[in-house]
Amino acid sequence: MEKILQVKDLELSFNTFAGEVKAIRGVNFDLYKGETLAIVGESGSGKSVTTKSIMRLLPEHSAEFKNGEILFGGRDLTRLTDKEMQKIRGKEIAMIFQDPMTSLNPTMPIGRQLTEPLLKHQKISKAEAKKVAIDLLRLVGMPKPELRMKQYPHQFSGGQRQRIVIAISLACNPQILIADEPTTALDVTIQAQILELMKDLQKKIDTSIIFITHDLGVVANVADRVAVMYGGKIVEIGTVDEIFYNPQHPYTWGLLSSMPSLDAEDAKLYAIPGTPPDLLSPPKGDAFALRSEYALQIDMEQNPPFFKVSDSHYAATWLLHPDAPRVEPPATVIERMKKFPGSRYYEGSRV
Amino acid sequence: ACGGGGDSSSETSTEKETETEEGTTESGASGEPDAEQVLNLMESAEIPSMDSAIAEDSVAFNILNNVNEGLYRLNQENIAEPAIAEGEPTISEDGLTYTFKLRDAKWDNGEPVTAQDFVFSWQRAIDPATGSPYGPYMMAGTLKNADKIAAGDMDKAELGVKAVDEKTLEVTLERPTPYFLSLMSFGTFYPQNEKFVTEKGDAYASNSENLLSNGPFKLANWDGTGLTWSLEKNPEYWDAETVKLDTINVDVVKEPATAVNLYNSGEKDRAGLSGEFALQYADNEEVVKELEPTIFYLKFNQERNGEKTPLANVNIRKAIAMAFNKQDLVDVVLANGSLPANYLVPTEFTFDENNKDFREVNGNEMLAFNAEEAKKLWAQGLEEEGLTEVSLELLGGDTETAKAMDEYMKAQLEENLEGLTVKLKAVPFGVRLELDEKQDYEIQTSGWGPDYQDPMTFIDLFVTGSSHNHMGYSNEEFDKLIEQAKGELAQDAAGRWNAMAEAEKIMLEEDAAIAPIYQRGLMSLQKPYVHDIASHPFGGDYSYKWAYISGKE
Amino acid sequence: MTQNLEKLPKGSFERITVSAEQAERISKPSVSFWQDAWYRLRKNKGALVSLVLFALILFMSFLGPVISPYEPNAQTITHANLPPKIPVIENLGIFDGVGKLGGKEVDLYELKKVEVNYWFGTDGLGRDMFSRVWKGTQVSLFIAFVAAAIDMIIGVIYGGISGYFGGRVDDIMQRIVEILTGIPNLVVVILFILVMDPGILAIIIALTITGWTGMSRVVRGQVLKFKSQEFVLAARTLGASDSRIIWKHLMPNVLGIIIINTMFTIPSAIFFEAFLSFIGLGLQAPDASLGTLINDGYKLLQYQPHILAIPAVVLSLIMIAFNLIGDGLRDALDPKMKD
Amino acid sequence: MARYIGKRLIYMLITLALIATFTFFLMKILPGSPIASADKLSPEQRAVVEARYGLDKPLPVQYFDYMLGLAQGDLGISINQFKGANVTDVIISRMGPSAQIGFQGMVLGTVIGVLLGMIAALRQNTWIDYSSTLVAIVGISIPSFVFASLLQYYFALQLEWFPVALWKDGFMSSVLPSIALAMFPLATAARFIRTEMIEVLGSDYITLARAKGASGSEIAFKHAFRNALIPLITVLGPMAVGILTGSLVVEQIFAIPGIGEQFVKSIMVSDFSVIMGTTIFFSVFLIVVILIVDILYGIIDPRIRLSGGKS
Amino acid sequence: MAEKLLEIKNLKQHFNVGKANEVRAVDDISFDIYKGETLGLVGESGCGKSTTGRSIIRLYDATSGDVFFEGENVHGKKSKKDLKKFNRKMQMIFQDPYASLNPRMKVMDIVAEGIDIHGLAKNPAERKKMVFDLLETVGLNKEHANRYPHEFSGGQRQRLGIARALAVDPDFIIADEPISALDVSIQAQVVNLLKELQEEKGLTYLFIAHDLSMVKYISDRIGVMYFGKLVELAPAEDLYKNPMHPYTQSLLSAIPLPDPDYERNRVRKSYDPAVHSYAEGEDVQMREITPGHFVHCSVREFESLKATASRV
Ligand SMILES: Nc1ncnc2c1ncn2[C@@H]1O[C@H](COP(=O)(O)OP(=O)(O)OP(=O)(O)O)[C@@H](O)[C@H]1O
Ligand SMILES: Nc1ncnc2c1ncn2[C@@H]1O[C@H](COP(=O)(O)OP(=O)(O)OP(=O)(O)O)[C@@H](O)[C@H]1O
Ligand SMILES: [Mg+2]
Ligand SMILES: [Mg+2]
Repeated sequence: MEKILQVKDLELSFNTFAGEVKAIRGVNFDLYKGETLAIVGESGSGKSVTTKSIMRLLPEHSAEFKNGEILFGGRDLTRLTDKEMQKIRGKEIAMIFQDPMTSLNPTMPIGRQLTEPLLKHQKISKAEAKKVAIDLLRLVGMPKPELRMKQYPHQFSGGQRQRIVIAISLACNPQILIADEPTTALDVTIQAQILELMKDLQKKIDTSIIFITHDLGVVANVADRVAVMYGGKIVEIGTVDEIFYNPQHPYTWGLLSSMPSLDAEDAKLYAIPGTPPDLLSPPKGDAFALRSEYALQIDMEQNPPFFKVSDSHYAATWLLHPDAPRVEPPATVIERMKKFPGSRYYEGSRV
Repeated sequence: ACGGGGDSSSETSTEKETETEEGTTESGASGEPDAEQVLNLMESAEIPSMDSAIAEDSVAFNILNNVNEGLYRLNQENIAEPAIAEGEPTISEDGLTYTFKLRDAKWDNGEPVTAQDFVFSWQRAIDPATGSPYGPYMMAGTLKNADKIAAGDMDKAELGVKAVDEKTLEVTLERPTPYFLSLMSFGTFYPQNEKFVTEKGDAYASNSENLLSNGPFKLANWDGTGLTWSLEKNPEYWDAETVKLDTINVDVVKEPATAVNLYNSGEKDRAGLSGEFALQYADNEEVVKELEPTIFYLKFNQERNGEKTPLANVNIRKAIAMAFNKQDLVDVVLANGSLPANYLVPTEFTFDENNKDFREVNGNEMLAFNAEEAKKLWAQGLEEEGLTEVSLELLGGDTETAKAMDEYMKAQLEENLEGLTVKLKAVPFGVRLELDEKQDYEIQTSGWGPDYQDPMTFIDLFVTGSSHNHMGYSNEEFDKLIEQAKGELAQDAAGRWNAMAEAEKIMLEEDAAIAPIYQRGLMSLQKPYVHDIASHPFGGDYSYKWAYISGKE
Repeated sequence: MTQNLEKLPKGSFERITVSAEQAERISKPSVSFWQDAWYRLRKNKGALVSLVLFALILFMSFLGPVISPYEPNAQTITHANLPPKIPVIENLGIFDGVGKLGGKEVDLYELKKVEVNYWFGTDGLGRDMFSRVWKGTQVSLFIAFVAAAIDMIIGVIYGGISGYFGGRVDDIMQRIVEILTGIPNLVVVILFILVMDPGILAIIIALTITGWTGMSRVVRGQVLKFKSQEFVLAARTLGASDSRIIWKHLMPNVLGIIIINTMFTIPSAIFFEAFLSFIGLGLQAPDASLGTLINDGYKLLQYQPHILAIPAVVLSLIMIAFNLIGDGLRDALDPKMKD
Repeated sequence: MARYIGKRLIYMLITLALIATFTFFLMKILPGSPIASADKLSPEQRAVVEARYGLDKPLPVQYFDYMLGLAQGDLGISINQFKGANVTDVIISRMGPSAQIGFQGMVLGTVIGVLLGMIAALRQNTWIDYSSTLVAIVGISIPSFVFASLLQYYFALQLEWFPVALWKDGFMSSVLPSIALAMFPLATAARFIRTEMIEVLGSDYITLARAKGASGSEIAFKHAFRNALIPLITVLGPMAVGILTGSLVVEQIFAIPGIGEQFVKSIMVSDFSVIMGTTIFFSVFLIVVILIVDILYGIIDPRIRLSGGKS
Repeated sequence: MAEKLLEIKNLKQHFNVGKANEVRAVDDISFDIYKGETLGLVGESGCGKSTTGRSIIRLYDATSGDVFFEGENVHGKKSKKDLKKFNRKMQMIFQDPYASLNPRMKVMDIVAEGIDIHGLAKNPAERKKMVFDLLETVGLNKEHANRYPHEFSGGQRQRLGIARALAVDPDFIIADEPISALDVSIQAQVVNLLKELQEEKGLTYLFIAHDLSMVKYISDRIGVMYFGKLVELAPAEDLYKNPMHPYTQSLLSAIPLPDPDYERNRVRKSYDPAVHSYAEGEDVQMREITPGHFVHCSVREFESLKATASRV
């Protein structure tokens, strides 16, 4: 499969009055054409910053690239000028944000907001842009799109607004669509509609999607591959089945087992104790160790490298080191692993 | 200067736009008049009214003096000369009836100025329905029946003025008035064209369109409320050939600093200088100085809210009157050519038949500054009153100069009189008048300019019950002398003169009813090409009839 | 994606147990809201400098009149209108006693045979500008502080009641405020000054007569915002009384904005006082405020600039200081509650 | 919308009636006599003059008469400043110059202030930001009379670019006064817009606009500006009042026949009906400005437009 | 589980009554809560869940209807003392862990607020000890008492909120979306804690949320709300296995589960209120279809539901 984007050893800090916030501390991943890569992880783990740094949307005066590169079409995005970046944004890489209520300019009719990227990136007339915009609105399932072009954001419901935002992001058929928690602010029923819409559209225009969320249910629904972030790093990455049915990192375990499943019995939920790491002075070894009941001595001293689980599956935990003791994942995780052929708990065919 | 009446502020100095030393003066070498005869002046306030019956302020009286003319007019030497009157009037034996012959003068609409115009105007001024403030003031006690008409007890037709025919005016007085003729140059006594006034109704005198002029100039470009107007030569004026100026442009500039800037930029030909500026320009060759017959003094209120104040004690009054250095005041604080005053009737104002200044009778030493003497009197006064400490309020004007002076007074008095605390209270003019009327103050800085050319305009202010004497001062002897001067001595010039002098002496030296401070001087910047602006001690401040521009190019 | 399996020391792979205690640990030192705000304020250079500057001015306003050999109101009439002269500094060509007289530059001290030095010069009555400026600063600050304090008290109470009780009470109270703001406060201030005996008290009352409406609006807005916040609801469900909610929950949260608002009231009060002096309704002589001093001085701009310049500079410094402190506080007290 | 404006108009009338009442009675306790030569008149003569201006009637009657006149648009006549002139005429004749310099000052100040504020926000925490903030603060730190005097001295007297004072040279005469007046709105607008812009620039829709590939200037002008402007509109009212305050000073210094300096004069000479008329005029002005601002608010912000005004 | 702790009868809560923008946030709902159970309340955003909770605890004065707590009418007029007593028995945990703690108070004072109001501690030392105990109960420690809310993570804050509610030793707690604003990885902390406390202290909960999987996990019975109305009320298992109201069915079908296989096959049902095609004036109300399983339906629907239910 064709790699369309490569993020290599990305490190990024914010200079704030309290000191240097090391928001990203070495992130590596590739994005393939046409796939959906979900990034999950707890709040503050660096999901948004990672994607915003791809778009170079971070505040210039405080955000600073420390290391690494972001390769897109042979170019390192971290080194492009603003002008060059403007040509990529919206045209080749587009983005959707979490909150549909605030993502649209309240004082501009949505028609203009829709045609803006078209006029900017494609040499077409205003009338044509308008036509395209109406088509886009129709595409995202907006009834009577012609009439609605002149309306303002406040005249739309949350779900409708998010559709508009999606329409904007798709205007120029981008190669990459970054969706930063596009459904977190929405109701489950509307969320389901939006997710379906996105999947449909992806099929139609064959873009690659980076989909950020905390919600593992959503991940299970949309993702081809999943990256799990913790404390400014990707701690585990793999296909959706590998992550859900054969997770290796204790944090992933924690995540999976803290979700009750609808059919599971009333077992006690697994709770990840404690608080996220302080990125102003990140812990020396494994950032998760302090909250992990599987912590090893070495976690306190040394950062775990990525251990390969399969060709597509890597996890950064010392537990995968050959010398590491064998630990029992939480019960709910074992339950999951039972369904995965490559796992040591595999119990036969999956449903 | 009478216009501002009791305005104690020397700030009004800026109101006077032109100036020369007393009377007319040459500033710079006089030569042939230029082709362009335009004078650019400033005023410090708007024109409240151009109706001579209503006018009560210096701006209006000044303009009236230049656009209208009464029976008499002050000449360049400040002597009242027949103007609309043709020659001197005939005066009856008892000095009560004056008969004037009028010359062939015209209003600027071409109609003749008639005796009836005077009758109409004077009756209108005294008619209560008109609400004229100055009419009753000037006429009551002088013109026959004026008091009663003003009080509404008699019809205005009974006023002692009558048109014998078109050109003959007969005036009957209440009692002989030696200075009567000089009154005739005062704005309130100017004629008004009845037809015109009635025709215009309420609109009369509300802007330059609704005015008739019979004087050297016509008022133009005045919209009634604006800050700008001009005077244009009146071709219908009987003495038009004397008038050289074609146009006088006047703008109201209330900021003294702006006025000076306008002068310096060449925009304006004259600018008044108040204290701070006076000092800076003292040596400037374009400065013209003049001494006004306006006197400033402290009024001592002897009775406030029905209770005696410490000022009821004569020694205390004297002490205060002698406890401040007037020389320093005029030199440093005022710095505008004012003179320290140890008198009430100004110097260089009134003269007897032998041209001797009234001032020479009593001299300039009454209540002069004497810290030692003041201390003694103060101690004595305090002892008599059984006091050790006194706190007095000094009520004053709210203009810059007035405030500076009051601050100076406070410092001086407190320094020289032990146990005295002076509290300053600066209020706008209107407020001060009200407090004065209610006799609700202790000491007040006050000023007075003459309404006619006679010592009486100053001296009778302080008779018992006078509307200016809201200070509880009463001295029978003083009152009697004034009564005599106005009555039995009216025809006896020398006796009258002495009576007035005696009264002044009693009031100041014996009673220290007031404490004279200074006689106001005026300093202005005037371009050297401006000539012959006449300045007057009362009525309108200036006459431009004789003024001209020479050497401006 | 590296996978270096170098040999690691034995024991590296011992399992350790992390106590719950440790997991819940908060490593950062505990800071209260105010400590945090102070910390942020300290980081704001402009505000910090302003704070120091203001402290200095305040200090001088008390010390100045004391260290000067001359009383603020004492007149030495023969020493009138002297330009500033400060020993040592005079050698630099400034503050050297040279002033304009009749358009020429002369050493006025020599001319007038003055032996002593006036650091800020003298005014037209020979009063020492140094002690007058500082005394005036004191008076101006006093007026401003008292006016601001009164504004604050009335505004907080009014806005608090209106916001907290809401409904009809709020409706009526807001209509009243609306009417008050419908009167140009310039007019009200002037009229009140005229009605009362002139002086500091009159100025303060006039300034506060409508001045509090701004504060009341801000407080009302904040109270409205906070009173429906969940922590207030929580207190209600616990049975907290109105007074407890107001004093323990609302006030501490509104305090920040009250302080900020007050910081901006102070300079506007100082300013208004100066403006009143201009139209002649300022302080009664011989007391001086920065406003009256500037008003006395601005006419002499061209001749004796020191009479204007010094109080104007002090006034501007106070204004700048308060504005910057206000800005700084606004940032420091920004209720964005993130750490 | 029409209903909303109608409601506001009724409020306005009530407010005005209350203001008129308030001023009327304030005027009655005001010290001072409107008759300039009062010290020359005997009490009887004074009474006659006062009767002419209706000052002798009982207070309730005077009040009733005044309010009745007011309802018919009659503000009475001037007693002192322009004897016998209609107060309405006085105000009308003085409004023009005030309006001109006020408007010019407001526009100039707002435009420059907005630009300054925007530049400061776009270059946040750079020297550009600091200097524009400083300009703004200095702008509100110097009393307008000092500032006006400085302008007059340097630009008129020294450089001779503009007339020193007086209302004679049309537009040229209005330049310096307008600049002097512009300082307050300039400073207010600059500070306000800066804060607002910073806030707006941090909002999601701006990030989205950037994600669309919009350039810096497009973001600033197309997206951020309008939104930053909305809150500025609410301070336009107070700003207009600032102009009002300033104009009185500036008019006096530049000798402009405006309503502000006329007002001060009327106070100084206790010309009651003029003080009152001008107060009411100012109030009407202020109330109308506030109303316009609110309507403008609705026009600029589509969120408010359809809900028919702020609640 | 038979004992009724709380009875809600025909509760209505309308806002801005009589104005153009009238909102019927809660429109005539009735249900009971039994001692010791957890009743879950779900529904889409804005359907009136919070309003229901707040009306029950008297944060709003109900427009009409009654709430009986242990047989006493909560909304009837009460003396201050009675109210205080009531306040001790019923408590609330709020949704927003950031807005629900006063940022200007120390944890000590926040947790002790109920203790102070009700005078539960005799002296400062006892107060302190009580706070320490409460902190321990919710898995925090003594050191936290001297800190300010902003120093805590979301999960910790929510536990502080619980500690505050527990301070007055209530019988009944309304938890208004206590986990919605939390990160998934710490939601479990709070849910576990609530469960533990219930076991220990025999608490009764009204648990409001829109995340159905958590609700199902914690609740014994679940009520589903739609536009101010309760549309279905049933034991948790029953509701999930056998949702009867079309809205419930749609809601359930929309929940994504962390199971890729399941997700690949999930079919979403959408809900259109028009399917009911209620006639004008038709008597629509809660009707018990199977024991304990109520559905908001018309007589017609009732019959057909009943028929289907019996077939199963
Ligand atoms: N502009 C900024 N200045 C300083 N720190 C920042 C900034 N933006 C983000 N951070 C910090 O970087 C870290 C990562 O933030 P990020 O927004 O990527 O988290 P996230 O994983 O997207 O979380 P969430 O799920 O809450 O959106 C956080 O600690 C955050 O505080
Ligand atoms: N104080 C109030 N005034 C007016 N309307 C209100 C008020 N409180 C709530 N509402 C309205 O009542 C309806 C129900 O609100 P409620 O907060 O109960 O919903 P919810 O189900 O809790 O939603 P969410 O899941 O978003 O918390 C909403 O439409 C809301 O806008
Ligand atoms: Mg994020
Ligand atoms: Mg809710």
